[in-house]
Amino acid sequence: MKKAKKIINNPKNVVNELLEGIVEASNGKIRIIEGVSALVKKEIPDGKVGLLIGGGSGHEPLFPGFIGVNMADGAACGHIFAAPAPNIVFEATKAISKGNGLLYLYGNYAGDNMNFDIAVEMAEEEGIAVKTVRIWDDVASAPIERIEDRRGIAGDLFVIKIAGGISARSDDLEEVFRITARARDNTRSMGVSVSAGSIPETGEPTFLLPEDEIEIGMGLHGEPGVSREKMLDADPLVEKMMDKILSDLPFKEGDEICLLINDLGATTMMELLIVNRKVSQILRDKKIKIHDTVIGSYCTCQEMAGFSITLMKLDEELKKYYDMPAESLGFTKL
Amino acid sequence: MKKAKKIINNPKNVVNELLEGIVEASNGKIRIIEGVSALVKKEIPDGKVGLLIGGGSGHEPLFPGFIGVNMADGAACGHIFAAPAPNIVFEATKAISKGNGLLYLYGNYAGDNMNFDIAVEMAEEEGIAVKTVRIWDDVASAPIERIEDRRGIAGDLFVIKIAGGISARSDDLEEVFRITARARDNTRSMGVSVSAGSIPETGEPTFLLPEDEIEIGMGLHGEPGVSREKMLDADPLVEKMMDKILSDLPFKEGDEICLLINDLGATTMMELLIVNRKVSQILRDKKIKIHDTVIGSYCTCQEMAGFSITLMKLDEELKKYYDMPAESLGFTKL
Amino acid sequence: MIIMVREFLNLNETRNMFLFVSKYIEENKDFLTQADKAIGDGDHGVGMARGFIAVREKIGSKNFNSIGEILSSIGTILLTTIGGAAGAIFGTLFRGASKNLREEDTFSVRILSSMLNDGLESVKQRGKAEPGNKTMVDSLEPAAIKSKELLTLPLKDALIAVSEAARIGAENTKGMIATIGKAKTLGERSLGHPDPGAISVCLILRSMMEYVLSL
Amino acid sequence: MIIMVREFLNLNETRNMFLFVSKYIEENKDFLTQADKAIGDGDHGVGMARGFIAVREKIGSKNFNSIGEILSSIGTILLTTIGGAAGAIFGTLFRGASKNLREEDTFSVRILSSMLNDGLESVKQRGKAEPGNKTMVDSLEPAAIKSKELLTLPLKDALIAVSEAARIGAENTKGMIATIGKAKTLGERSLGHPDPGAISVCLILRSMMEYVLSL
Ligand SMILES: Nc1ncnc2c1ncn2[C@@H]1O[C@H](COP(=O)(O)OP(=O)(O)O)[C@@H](O)[C@H]1O
Ligand SMILES: Nc1ncnc2c1ncn2[C@@H]1O[C@H](COP(=O)(O)OP(=O)(O)O)[C@@H](O)[C@H]1O
Ligand SMILES: [Mg+2]
Ligand SMILES: [Mg+2]
Ligand SMILES: [Mg+2]
Ligand SMILES: [Mg+2]
Repeated sequence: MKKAKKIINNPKNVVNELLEGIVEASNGKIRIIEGVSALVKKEIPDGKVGLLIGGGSGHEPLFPGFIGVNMADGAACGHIFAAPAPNIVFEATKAISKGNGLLYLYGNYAGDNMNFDIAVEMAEEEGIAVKTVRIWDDVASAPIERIEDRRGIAGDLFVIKIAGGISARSDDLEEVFRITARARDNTRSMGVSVSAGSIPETGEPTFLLPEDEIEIGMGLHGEPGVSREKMLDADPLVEKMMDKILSDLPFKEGDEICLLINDLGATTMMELLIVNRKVSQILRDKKIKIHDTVIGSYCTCQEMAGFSITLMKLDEELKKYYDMPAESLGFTKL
Repeated sequence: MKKAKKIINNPKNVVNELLEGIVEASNGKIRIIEGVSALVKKEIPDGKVGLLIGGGSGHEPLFPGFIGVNMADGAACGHIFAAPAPNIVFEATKAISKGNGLLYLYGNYAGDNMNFDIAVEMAEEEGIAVKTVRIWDDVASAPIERIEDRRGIAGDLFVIKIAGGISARSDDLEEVFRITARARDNTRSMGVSVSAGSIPETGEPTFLLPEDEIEIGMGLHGEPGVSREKMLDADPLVEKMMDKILSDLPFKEGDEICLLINDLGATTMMELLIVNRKVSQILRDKKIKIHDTVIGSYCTCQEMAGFSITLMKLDEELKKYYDMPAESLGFTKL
Repeated sequence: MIIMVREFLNLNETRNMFLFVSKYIEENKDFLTQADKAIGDGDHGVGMARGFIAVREKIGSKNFNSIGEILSSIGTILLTTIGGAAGAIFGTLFRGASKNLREEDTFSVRILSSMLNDGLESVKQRGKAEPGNKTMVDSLEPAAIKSKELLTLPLKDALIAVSEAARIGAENTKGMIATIGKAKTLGERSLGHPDPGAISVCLILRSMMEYVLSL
Repeated sequence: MIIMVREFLNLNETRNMFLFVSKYIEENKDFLTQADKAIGDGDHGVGMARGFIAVREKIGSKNFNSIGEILSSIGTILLTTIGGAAGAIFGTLFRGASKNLREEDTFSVRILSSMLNDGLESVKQRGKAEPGNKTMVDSLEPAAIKSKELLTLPLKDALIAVSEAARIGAENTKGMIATIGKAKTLGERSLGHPDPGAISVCLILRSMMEYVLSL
């Protein structure tokens, strides 16, 4: 088994070192919380509803790269592909809390759910109010009847963008929760992969895929997708994915959406653009209006090759918060 | 030899399809020039000094992804890793020309130099004034005495950013040329690679590197770097690269710079951040001030794994143009 | 050689038993990771080893006042160092196990049974998994149930029986389709592979048994 | 069998000769790409094949009025379809070669020599390469020089000698350190490998020779 060659120091230190790398890039705006792998903004206005995101590491720029202007206030980060332990979440919670409660926003995985829930219990013992939105945008991971069993993938970016916007504007935790939950409810994604990533501590590919096969319905980790098929050309592959995504919400003629074509790690921008060409053609044919298109590496799975397509349906309110400027290491908008 | 699995349609159509993907993502702001692989902005004010960038394809988002607000007006794109033919450059030139001449800005390679030069001759025959700045930021590619033999790598981003700024502000081609050339003269980069990319038409890795070796001084194509060494940890590797970059300009105590950590294709953001941590520590030790840090995939070589470090030294004028907001598919700044 | 029949362990021996468990998990890191690669994200061994190495480092030479204190210390260390589903689940297992053992200063079959059953209850509360979901509960529950029948056996015999129950439980997960955790998206593709967390439960009980046998 | 000694080709034969060259380059696509992989970016064969396939498609059944027109058409097609260094260089080669041949309607040794020498001059002007830089000039220049000595030979013999001179020139690039083009950053690592563009020059001349021999 070919081991991945990575530009790192001790594999055990990757998370701390990457967080330090973000702090260095932040021009003094972000700090690390001593002793735990969490980053928070240095200046958070009193009374602001705190927006805490987080999850396993290895998906950068997701999550810690989305701290910034009109984005998240902090991120609790676990080891590679492992949800953050509750104490990490709790320390970040205390650092962000400005008297008006916090929204926890993260991907819907057993590990994240349990660890964040333990942190909620700890926060409540300290008198800090917490509401939670779990992101479950991956249409491939469970049928719509069991939407709460779906996992969170690249739709994270759009939901965080909306949550960052509303939490900068409203000091009402209920409202922040409500609008963020609606962004989540309006977001659908699906991913595919053509080759695996690896975790630094083992260096081994997290799965093996024959040379002529593609994994359909891939998530953000090494866990396999929902099916394997013979490798397809970009256009028929996109058609297949779009069928599943569009019929799920469903997205309909006249809808207005934001579109994300997300690289899962090692897929080239060239490929993403070829994918976007077809996605956009399909949307035009269906008379679905694209309000904004985002293309690049936002939610990754180490050096996994593959991509995902995300659509978020807008309404007037969501559009208002989406259109707010934002600035962070991983996502910036004029 | 393991062939790369890419999400494309016919390998011969990748360039046209990726350009269409950019047009689709531009929300009506960018068009393709019928019959040639060039993109231009739809609305360019009369009298604007045109900024035309370009080069081989396969480096996305470089070049066509840097067309936008306070960025380039158009991009002439060649086949994968091949400079654009002169007629492509010429057609883009005519589309952009608004009466005040054009600046051609591209990486310093034999192929680009010759093809753009032929286009200059064609433009001049049509009465369009053209000035050229060739970017040669790669310190590894030739000694400083032969700086004009150096190739252009990820420093392209910063030079394009400055040129986009000044060309939006000044209608004097000479001034646009002068300031862009200064940005170029103040920019230094160096890259390394741990595994090769491939061009879609062959699917084969453009070079073979033993499992335990790293190519030092890597450019943006398959052409090898300047030396091969045993694989290093991130920190000593960064020290080595920074030694070479810092001593070249040289960058000195009190200087203020912009910093780019660029992924060459398949390197994870995790690794880039670990690299940034060390780069920033070294700069702090040398008392060189970081004005802004950019980290991500900007100038790539298909799915090559590796990264480059770029420093651009600022002065008051360069800083003014760097700090202008900018928006494009590949680079956005508040 | 006459094998001494131990009815209980004192506090230091109990601590040492868990230090032995820690080494055992650490040695099986790759094995657990491979199991997680088959149906999960390939990090279970990495996480479990990280947690149990931290246990060894932090309680290696510490003195405790009760069995409950040992278990809750281990639980907190696992909870704060493993992360992921395993951190919450195995942390909760040990913390839950400690619940009724704050006054106990010897480890016996009765304690073993209390620990397994209270731990099981906490795990189910936290993770909402039931037997058949293909999780560590499928290994833990049969062990916990079995332990209630063994209260009159010598400690080593009880541990042999309990760890055999856990092993069979883990073995049975091969025939289950995962409906909880990272394996659940696989559907039928998870068939034929055992659940990594269930294997960890086996390893913990098996190494406890080996420790007691070695006394 | 008696081999006819051809002193010249008419316009259609000249066009067909270059169609034969095109097929020859196309067939050697992988070979040229491998050569470029060794010291360049691995696309030389892809580009040359793209250009010469376009030549075949565009002039396959076209009638021309002069040798110069054939050459300049080919040059423009190469210039606009290959891209990269090769597009500029081989496009310039054919366009330059056409310069003094606008009035000629037969292809002879004199024309061959005019074409090679004018083409060489244009290439040098465009690319500033001199012999020894490890480029196609190292193959083209010896061929061009040689051609001047052969004006009295039959066309086939002249093409044999000229393509041999180009072959030796290309062979000699193995011993050179590249100082121009994508290979120049390699320094000494470029030693031992021939220049891909120089090989292309050989292939063009060799296939011209084969075509004439086949008549
Ligand atoms: N809700 C749950 N209840 C009980 N055990 C669970 C639950 N979710 C996951 N597990 C256990 O956790 C194991 C996976 O642990 P690990 O791989 O370390 O975490 P992650 O799934 O976060 O990568 C599974 O094999 C399963 O036994
Ligand atoms: N300045 C130059 N003068 C003459 N030939 C050149 C020059 N630069 C490059 N070449 C030729 O071009 C060849 C490379 O062509 P190709 O690989 O197609 O283009 P690129 O270098 O742009 O990838 C080299 O082998 C060399 O013979
Ligand atoms: Mg995990
Ligand atoms: Mg090339
Ligand atoms: Mg796991
Ligand atoms: Mg080449």
